[in-house]
Amino acid sequence: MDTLELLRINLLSPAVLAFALGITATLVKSDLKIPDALYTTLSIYLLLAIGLKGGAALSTTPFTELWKPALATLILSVLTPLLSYTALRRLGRFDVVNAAAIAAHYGSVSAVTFVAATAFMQAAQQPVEGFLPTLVAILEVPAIVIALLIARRNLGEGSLGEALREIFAGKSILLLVGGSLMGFLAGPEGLKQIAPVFVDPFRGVLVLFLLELGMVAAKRFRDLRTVGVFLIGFGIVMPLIQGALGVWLGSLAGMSVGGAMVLGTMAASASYIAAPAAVRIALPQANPSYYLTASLGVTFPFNLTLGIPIYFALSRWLHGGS
Amino acid sequence: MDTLELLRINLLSPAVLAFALGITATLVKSDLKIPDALYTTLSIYLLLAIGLKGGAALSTTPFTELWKPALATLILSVLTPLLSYTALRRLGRFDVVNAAAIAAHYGSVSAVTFVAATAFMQAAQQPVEGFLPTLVAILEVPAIVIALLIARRNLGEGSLGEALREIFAGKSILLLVGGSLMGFLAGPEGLKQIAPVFVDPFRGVLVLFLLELGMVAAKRFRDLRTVGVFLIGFGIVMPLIQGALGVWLGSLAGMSVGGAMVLGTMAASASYIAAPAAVRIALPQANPSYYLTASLGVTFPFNLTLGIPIYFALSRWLHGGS
Amino acid sequence: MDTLELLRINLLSPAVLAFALGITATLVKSDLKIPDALYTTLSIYLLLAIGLKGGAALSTTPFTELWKPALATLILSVLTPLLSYTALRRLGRFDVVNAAAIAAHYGSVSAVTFVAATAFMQAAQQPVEGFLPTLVAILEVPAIVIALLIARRNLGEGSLGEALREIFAGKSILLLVGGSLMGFLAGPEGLKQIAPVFVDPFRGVLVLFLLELGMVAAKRFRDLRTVGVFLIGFGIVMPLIQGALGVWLGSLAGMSVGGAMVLGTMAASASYIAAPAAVRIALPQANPSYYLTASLGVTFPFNLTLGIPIYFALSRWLHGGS
Amino acid sequence: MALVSLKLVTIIAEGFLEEKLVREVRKLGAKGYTITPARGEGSRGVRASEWEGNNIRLETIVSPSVAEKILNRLAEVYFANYAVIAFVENVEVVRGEKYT
Amino acid sequence: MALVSLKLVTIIAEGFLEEKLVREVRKLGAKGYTITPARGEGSRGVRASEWEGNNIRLETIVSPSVAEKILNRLAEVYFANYAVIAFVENVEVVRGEKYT
Amino acid sequence: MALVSLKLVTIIAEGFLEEKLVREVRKLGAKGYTITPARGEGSRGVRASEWEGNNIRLETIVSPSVAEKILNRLAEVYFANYAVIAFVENVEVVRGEKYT
Ligand SMILES: Nc1ncnc2c1ncn2[C@@H]1O[C@H](COP(=O)(O)O)[C@@H](O)[C@H]1O
Ligand SMILES: Nc1ncnc2c1ncn2[C@@H]1O[C@H](COP(=O)(O)O)[C@@H](O)[C@H]1O
Ligand SMILES: Nc1ncnc2c1ncn2[C@@H]1O[C@H](COP(=O)(O)O)[C@@H](O)[C@H]1O
Ligand code: NA
Ligand code: NA
Ligand code: NA
Repeated sequence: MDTLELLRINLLSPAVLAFALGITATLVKSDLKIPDALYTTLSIYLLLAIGLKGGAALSTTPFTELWKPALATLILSVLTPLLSYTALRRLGRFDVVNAAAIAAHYGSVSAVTFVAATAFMQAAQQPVEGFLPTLVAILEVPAIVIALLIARRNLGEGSLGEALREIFAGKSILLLVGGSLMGFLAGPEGLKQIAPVFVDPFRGVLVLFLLELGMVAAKRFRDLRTVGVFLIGFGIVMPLIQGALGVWLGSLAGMSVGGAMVLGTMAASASYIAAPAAVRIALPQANPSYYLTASLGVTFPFNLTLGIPIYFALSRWLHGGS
Repeated sequence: MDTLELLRINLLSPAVLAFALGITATLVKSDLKIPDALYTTLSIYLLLAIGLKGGAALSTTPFTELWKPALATLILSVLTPLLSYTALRRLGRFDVVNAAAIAAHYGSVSAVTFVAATAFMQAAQQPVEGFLPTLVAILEVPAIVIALLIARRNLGEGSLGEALREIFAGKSILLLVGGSLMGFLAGPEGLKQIAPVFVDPFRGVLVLFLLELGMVAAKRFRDLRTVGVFLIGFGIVMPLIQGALGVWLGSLAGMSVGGAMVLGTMAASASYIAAPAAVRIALPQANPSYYLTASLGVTFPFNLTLGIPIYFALSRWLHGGS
Repeated sequence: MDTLELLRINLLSPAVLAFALGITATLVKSDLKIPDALYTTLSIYLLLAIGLKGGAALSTTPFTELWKPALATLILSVLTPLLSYTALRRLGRFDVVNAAAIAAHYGSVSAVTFVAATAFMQAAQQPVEGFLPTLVAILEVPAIVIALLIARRNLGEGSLGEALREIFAGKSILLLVGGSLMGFLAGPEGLKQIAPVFVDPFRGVLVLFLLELGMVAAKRFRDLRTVGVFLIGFGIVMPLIQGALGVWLGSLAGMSVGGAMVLGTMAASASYIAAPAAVRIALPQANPSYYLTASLGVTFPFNLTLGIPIYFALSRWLHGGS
Repeated sequence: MALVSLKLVTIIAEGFLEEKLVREVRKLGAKGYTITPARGEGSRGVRASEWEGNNIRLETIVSPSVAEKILNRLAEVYFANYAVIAFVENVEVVRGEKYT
Repeated sequence: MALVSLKLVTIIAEGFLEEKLVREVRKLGAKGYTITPARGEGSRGVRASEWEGNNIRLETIVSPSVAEKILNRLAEVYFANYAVIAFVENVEVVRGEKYT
Repeated sequence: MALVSLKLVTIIAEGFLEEKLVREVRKLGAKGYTITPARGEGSRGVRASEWEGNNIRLETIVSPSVAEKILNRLAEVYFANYAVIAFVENVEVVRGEKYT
């Protein structure tokens, strides 16, 4: 399968098509509305399911297999927010607060992009490490903390304590970490009992989620003009850089073609659940138009459509594949 | 299986029983309430799932097999609203606006009746053409447009443009057509990935939907006295005429026993999602009591319980069966 | 498997872990919120699914097998509210209204506890009678009626009529009894059609439900101080007594190890859907802090974690097992 | 535009009272009502309503005399045993006859 | 704290009018609006809105002249064919300039 | 029926402020509050709240002095960085002592 074929497979996957349908719905001003309760339910479901699967896999993974990928992930979680922050300050001339706010998003992970990447790997029949969901939890938190620390160092005070509490008690981390613990304790045996809800329908649920995300992303498109050309470019180039970094570190850590690809996608993705919540508390002065438009209106669609096959091609190339 | 046996199978199907339970809940004034968000979610699900399945089937159907049934459907979509309009004006003495409003509903299709018909075919182990859901989309739109055109021709002006935009961008058509496109592009391979959500639970979800529809239909019963005897009779006789027409045209077009039966049911059914929305925009003067009570309070229960086995018996008879 | 091992299996089941996660979420003041619509949907689903399964099983159960367990259940439904009422009045010194209100809850059944017990039996690979869900419906109603009758006899008047209507038309009984009828009429054949919704995902859905119940129970913890030590003790001791009674009567009625255990758990559990609704109508003067805190904050967590393995051990012992 | 002065009565109550309250205000002369979902806290502690859905916020535009009757009825029957509050405001409407 | 007196216009209408009404009030000079979901009954019987979601309750704080324009517009275009009511109250706000 | 005049303070704010605002009004003397879900637009553009649920509409019936304190506190701490508006109305209630 060459890269073009991969691109075709990805663009014609139900998930990406649902995203396109969501965008269309907003552009033609359809009265289609995903109920808030459904959106919240889907978020809870996805985060819990990711956690459960990761935890169950973890319970059968020897530590010797895990520590290198975990370390690579930790390194990514430190490097990527610093990289973003520097680029935004130096090249983009953003002020401290907004640069830190955006960096928190790009350092962290988008759970849906992660899921889309693993669904793509399944469709391309490429096996991946079972413990990958655990890495999501490792990558999500530190990046946000680091970005907030930067802002705080530069600004003087700020309620960092509350922000940290908010991040850890925030539903996103709570479900991810809680789900992982549940999966770890219940083990593969326990997971099997609830597989008809938390495993089998996973990719189908993703379709509903992306329908909604398409609608939301399309609303962001209107703000593209406001945020300026630099941020749009940033939203495309930075994922490529961080994605390459992720794939490379993953490969160094001995991960498989598929695993390194997913780690790269995680690094490339920008959070839009945990990070906005934390930033809103710790840096209320930051302008949400910047960080939401960049992460949702630019980076998310880019990763979903082009990024995912690119990171895969890269991983195959780094692993000496075709 | 004779007609009585078919009737029994249909009346004791989980879907029809759920409808009866919903009616009961309203009659005994239960505090049971289906949350709005659930109702909306179920609608989105059903429309999208119908589209996806139809589209995936379409992608493997040669055009030579498709064009005759599609033409039969188009003919139905022109004939049935004219038939209804004429009957309502001549025999029912309705004014132009209300006659056109009701005709729009009876020309169009009820997605749930369609689903109930296919579920019944599954239970009766009667195979049907895979592309049937595509015909729903073909049948749904033109009938509404024609009915609105009639009203407009008779009334002078009216915001037909906006009404048309509303119909096409309306969630009902958007999900049906969008889902069909998604299914067509993703193909059977793509559908298989999301089958645990969009294929396997289909009939179970129908049960929840019919529980709610039973409650809504029972509320309509109170208005039966207001709408008059003519409209009640119309709500039973017109489906029989349109259903027979549908079965006959389907058989002429070379469709199977099951396929002609489902096409007949579609023709016999009256819309209550797309049509009310369009009529409310284009003909706000029309009285919703008439069109909602007839389609939901009379025709829907009739088709669900008696109509479906009747159309099947008719189709078997036309195909020379027992 | 000894009792400790059973305890371990139960505490590490996905359901109990989800309950713990819900408690944690409330204790760390997470912003996690289960949408009301989801909670209502899950309730409707669980009650309907319990009914459907029970009804389908009933349709193939000879009456000779059923009547003894049904009689045992009826006896329980009379004994347990009287027992609770007497203990609350004599030992707890509660007034008539509050004693009757609490007794209504402890006489009735908690559907979720019932489901957790059957899930545990599945995990412990212990077969149970298929008609058990039918017994839930038998046990739920009379206890509430009896408790309300006691209050009424002692108080003089009171709108008992309305309360009775409320109980029978209340969504809880309506779905349970309606679902049973549906299952009975549709039979195992009909149930199979909707199994991907109403059978397979059952245990997975329970996880979502318990996540929410954990959050609610934890909120009740705050009121533990208000309700006093007696009620807390009552919330632990009374389930043990009623549970033992249930297991014993079930065994006498010839039920299997698993069946007697589940009947015991039903007897031990305290309602928090049907009973609160009925009590709020018939005894509005009763203080909800008492009955909700006891049933949700004490008895439910106790049964879920310790009670279930205890009743199982008891049942095995009574059946002469290890 | 001739505006008419009327009373807007707002009742906040536990959800399971919905049907009862609607019947009451209708019987006392209200020609219509609007309900929005709500949640809240007051002087009462836990309520059963947590289990039967949350609070509701019922609004009805009525004549001053009907407003008084509604408040009286609430005070008589509901304030003691249920979680209910009510307040009255002056509002101006078009088509005053629609409400009386 | 300097409080400024303004008008609060509340419109209750069938849900499918949401986009239209928002456009109208914006065009007539409202600087913002708030919508809450609602349900209700009035003098009209069944409405299509049962099928397109329920009612909405739209509030907007505006100057007295804008309030009058909104009521006029509603009376002209909407009252006849749609299930809509509207009422006006006096409210006091901080930062009066935000609304005019 | 003896009616008492009090102030109804309505705050419309992005949803994630809910806990904070409830704590504030309680601390400043409110004896209860009611929240309804809401959505809306004002002078601010995008808000994080789109991702954390929508707006809320918080109502509390208080004495005039508490109403003033609440508005002051909002002006001091919230108006600058958050999407929040507030307004005050006169309402009449039964059982005036419940609110003060
Ligand atoms: N001071 C207040 N301001 C606004 N709403 C209140 C107030 N007090 C009570 N409520 C509402 O009325 C409901 C019942 O109040 P209570 O009977 O005091 O528990 C509460 O759940 C709140 O929604
Ligand atoms: N007197 C009233 N008080 C409060 N709300 C009303 C009143 N009359 C009508 N409404 C609301 O306005 C909507 C439309 O009213 P109508 O056009 O009379 O059917 C109803 O669905 C109610 O939500
Ligand atoms: N003039 C207004 N009338 C009613 N609600 C408003 C108005 N302006 C703002 N709002 C509400 O207050 C929220 C915050 O306003 P803002 O800070 O201006 O974005 C908006 O989302 C609206 O829900
Ligand atoms: Na990232
Ligand atoms: Na039709
Ligand atoms: Na019990």
